[in-house]
Amino acid sequence: MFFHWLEKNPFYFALMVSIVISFAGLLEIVPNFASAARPLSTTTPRTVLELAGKNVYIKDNCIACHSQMIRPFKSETDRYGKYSLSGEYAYDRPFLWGSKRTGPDLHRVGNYRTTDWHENHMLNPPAIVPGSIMPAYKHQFTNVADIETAYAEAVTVKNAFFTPYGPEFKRTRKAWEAHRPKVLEDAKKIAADMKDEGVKKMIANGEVPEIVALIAYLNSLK
Amino acid sequence: MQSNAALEYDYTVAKLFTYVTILFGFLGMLVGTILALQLAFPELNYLIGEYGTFSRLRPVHTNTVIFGFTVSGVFATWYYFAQRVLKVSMAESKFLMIMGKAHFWVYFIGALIATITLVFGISAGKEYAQYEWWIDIVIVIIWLMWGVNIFGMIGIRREKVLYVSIWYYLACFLGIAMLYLFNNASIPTYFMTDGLGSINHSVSMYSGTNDALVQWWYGHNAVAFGFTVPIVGMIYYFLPKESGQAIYSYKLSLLSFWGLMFVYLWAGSHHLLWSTVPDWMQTMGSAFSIVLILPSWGSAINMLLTMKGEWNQLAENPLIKFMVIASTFYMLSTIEGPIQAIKSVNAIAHFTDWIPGHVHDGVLGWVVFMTMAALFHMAPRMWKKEIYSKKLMGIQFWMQTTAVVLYFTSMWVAGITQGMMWRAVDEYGNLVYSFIDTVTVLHPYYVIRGISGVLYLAGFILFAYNMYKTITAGRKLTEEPQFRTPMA
Amino acid sequence: MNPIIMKSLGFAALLIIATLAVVVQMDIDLSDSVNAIAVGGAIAIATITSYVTSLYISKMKTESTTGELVDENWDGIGERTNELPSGWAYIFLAVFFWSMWYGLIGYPVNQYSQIGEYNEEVLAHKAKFEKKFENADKEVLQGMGKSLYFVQCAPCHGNTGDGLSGKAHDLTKRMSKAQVLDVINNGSNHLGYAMGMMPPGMASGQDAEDIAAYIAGGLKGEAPASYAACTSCHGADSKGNGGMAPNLIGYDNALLTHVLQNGKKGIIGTMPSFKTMITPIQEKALSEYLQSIAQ
Amino acid sequence: MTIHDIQGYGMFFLTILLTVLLYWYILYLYRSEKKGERNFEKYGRIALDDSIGTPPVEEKSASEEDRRTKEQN
Repeated sequence: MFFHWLEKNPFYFALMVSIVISFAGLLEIVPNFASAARPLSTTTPRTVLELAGKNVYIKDNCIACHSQMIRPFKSETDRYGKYSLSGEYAYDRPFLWGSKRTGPDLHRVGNYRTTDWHENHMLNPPAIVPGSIMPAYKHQFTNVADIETAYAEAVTVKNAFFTPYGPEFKRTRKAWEAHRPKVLEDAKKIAADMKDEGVKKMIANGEVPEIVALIAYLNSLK
Repeated sequence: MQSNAALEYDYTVAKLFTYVTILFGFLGMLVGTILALQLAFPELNYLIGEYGTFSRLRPVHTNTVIFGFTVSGVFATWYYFAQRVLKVSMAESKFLMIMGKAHFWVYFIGALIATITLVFGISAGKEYAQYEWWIDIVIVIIWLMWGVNIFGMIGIRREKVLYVSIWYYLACFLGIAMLYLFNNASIPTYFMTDGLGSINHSVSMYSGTNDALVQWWYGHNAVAFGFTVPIVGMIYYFLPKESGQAIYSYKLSLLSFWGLMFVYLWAGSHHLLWSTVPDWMQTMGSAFSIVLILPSWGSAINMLLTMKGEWNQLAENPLIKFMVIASTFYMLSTIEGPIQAIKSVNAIAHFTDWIPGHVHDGVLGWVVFMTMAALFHMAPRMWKKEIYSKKLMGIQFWMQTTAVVLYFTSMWVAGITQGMMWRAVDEYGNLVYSFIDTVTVLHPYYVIRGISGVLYLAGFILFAYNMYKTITAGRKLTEEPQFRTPMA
Repeated sequence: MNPIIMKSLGFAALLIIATLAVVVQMDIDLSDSVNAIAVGGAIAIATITSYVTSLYISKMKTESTTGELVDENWDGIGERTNELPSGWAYIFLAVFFWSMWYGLIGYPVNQYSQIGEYNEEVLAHKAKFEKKFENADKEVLQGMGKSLYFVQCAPCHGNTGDGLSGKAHDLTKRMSKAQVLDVINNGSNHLGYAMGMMPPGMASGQDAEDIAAYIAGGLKGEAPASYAACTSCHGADSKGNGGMAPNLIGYDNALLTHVLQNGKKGIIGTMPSFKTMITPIQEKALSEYLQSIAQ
Repeated sequence: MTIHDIQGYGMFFLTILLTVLLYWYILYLYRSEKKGERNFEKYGRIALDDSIGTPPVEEKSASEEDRRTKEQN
């Protein structure tokens, strides 16, 4: 009998278990792959500075408390703006939807918060939002953001997944050196709206503090 | 065939894994308790600079509990009971013995390094899959080493029929292997360029909605194949063995197994309800989550019925108490999950503290209770010593049970409150509460959870102490106890 | 019923009462079907789990081991044949039908759309509220504005509107001296007024100081001579020349609308545009409320 | 026919197939026990009689011989 034989032959038993458990995944995930990866016509890939900010977001694990997924309920669209669309995430690797809102959703935070607000808030959240339980992230004002890795990421997704970055994104160090001033330029624009002297000094030295990259990223969430 | 006379089961590897189970259990719960207290008292975020914030510590907590405590508990019990139900000793194969020891050391050192990377914020950014690409490779190697042992042991077994616990452990092995590989597929950026940037960094193979689907297909089933399947396997061995009662219905256990295998994987998309994944997929995830009650409760009822008419044992043996209450929490957790997966309930429950509450009555009440009971059961047989103190075990039982009840009740109320406050509309049709209102209102519940964390951690320290004293100062046993674990 | 089941149901009841107590205290609307179903789900979890687990646990106490012994004796130990527990079989049926209902009728897989449902929700909301407040009077608008303010504005401007000691614009006053000076020196970005952008350097030195002090003081007393430069655009009464330029004394509807629509950038920092977040009626309400808190 | 249609049909039939298999399995469990071919409940003893000295519930090597003799017949 089929089942009897299955139970006594560990190899075929393992094979059967694998078939049964991969079944749902195959049917649910695979066919939708191509259509879900399509960006909206307005979606653009992030700049290198924003990517660096995304990596700060991951490093300090903002996802532990903040979601980036506005569900289609009136209560959420009133609070956070238009509900999220699949295409808006097409360039997000990894996705950062989060699963817990200890703090508010951030998917469109760029629409209703600005650089100076973030600067004040990251230095001391309860001073801006009384009762806030968010910790301060002072170290982001002194840590240097890794923009080189962010550039490497842009080149990688361009070559591996055809993310539309321009022709100047090449895998060589020379290309990176050529692109670097552009990143610093973006950083300078963000820092111009900030008050922290240390941040301005670092930018002048050709370094991008984590907070500048992070704010660039948060401002790009729209 | 060899003669059985001189042969004995060899618990060397099981012992090693028992030590690290206790170590990682303590660390994971310590960090967890700190996290709980940080939410109630935010000043605690600044104990060790940037490395001590809630956000940085949270993956340390989750990964230490999942990949540290639970997985080493699974390994420890595997190296113990697999020999016994396959009726073959590790000592019979030099190869398996060496592989077993190597498995332990690679695992232990790998786990330590992995934890350190998380503290430094080296993270791939996906929940429960934060480890960067090179740690993933080490994890795959560790997993394969375990696989070698599983199939090696099965290959040289004397018992023809694979006991149902072996089924569950096999499924754990296969399931995690498949899910982990697919979900962690990523490209290291360093090698895609001329050595630009950090060697640690990688980008996910999937993007956006696809990444979310793969991630929660993984995340949900990491719960399935890490927190459910092997623990069910555990209780199917340890409860009958400890009580001397054969499983109430062996057939039901086989049925539940295939049911679990078939249904569990569908349910992953219930983590993505109301998101941008297609509607039909959400509905499927939701519907299958409800069907999932069946195999889960099948196992749990089977366990409770195994103890039918055995009230004496329940009253007198704290180990039986641990296992019965673990089954109870398993039942709670496996009906709570499906109900939270109903779309309307999920609209309230998702993103709130009701979800961590649900997770913790599963993990604290089911996984940790069952693992501790298993280790208590194993200790006298591995070290040939009596359990040091029955009284301590009793105290620990009540402390931890109280802690779990406090945890899930406080998070239950907190979650429902917050979920409803987010939706609340005033007489003008506008939102009533600003976000911060919905945070400050939770303070008392966060304090209760902090207390429950301290209580649970204290109970775990009692457990560790009891184990330590058993190993070092327990009364010597002359022969292996047949069923009930002897304790002083 | 036996004491174990009683105790356990008692616990479930306690949990449910605690939940309901909080819900009532928060003034939650249980006629919202989502809220009602969630509470129903919570009650179901608590009662079903308590009842079923205590039922089985009490079986350990009250029943003896039953089941027929299997004919053959296996290795000296008798075996019992136990059938599948009937309760489990009933759930089997119930859950099966539930999931069929869920996938075919509740949320039919081939036609249900959450965005469609959202659109309906928005329409229903509009029908219920927007019509009702279309021609609301001042008092109602103020009330509405107040509740809106706490959700949308307070995160930056503070609960009292004081701007959190200089971190955002202080809404209880019109402008501080520093703010006025900044505008005079740097001009003002485009708020969308018909008058257009205000150029930098309309006044300088002591003149600018005087103007700033005068405006920050609420335009009380005699205006400095240099203030004439301002009235040409902002009107003789400084109230914005009939909506052509910003009002310098107080917050009127035009000013609020322009700021909410276009955002604002000044010495303190940047305020983003809220045009996607706020409806016209809400704008009116906010303006009424702000006028009530500004002195 | 779009990929979604294929997916829909595929899911429908595969789900039915697996459900049928699961029920067939239940049937098999009961039928083979009723006919006396196998006694599943005795496998529950594996956990209880697990000392290395006690004989296995079903000896592995014996069963292989069993099968070989069956094949010869």
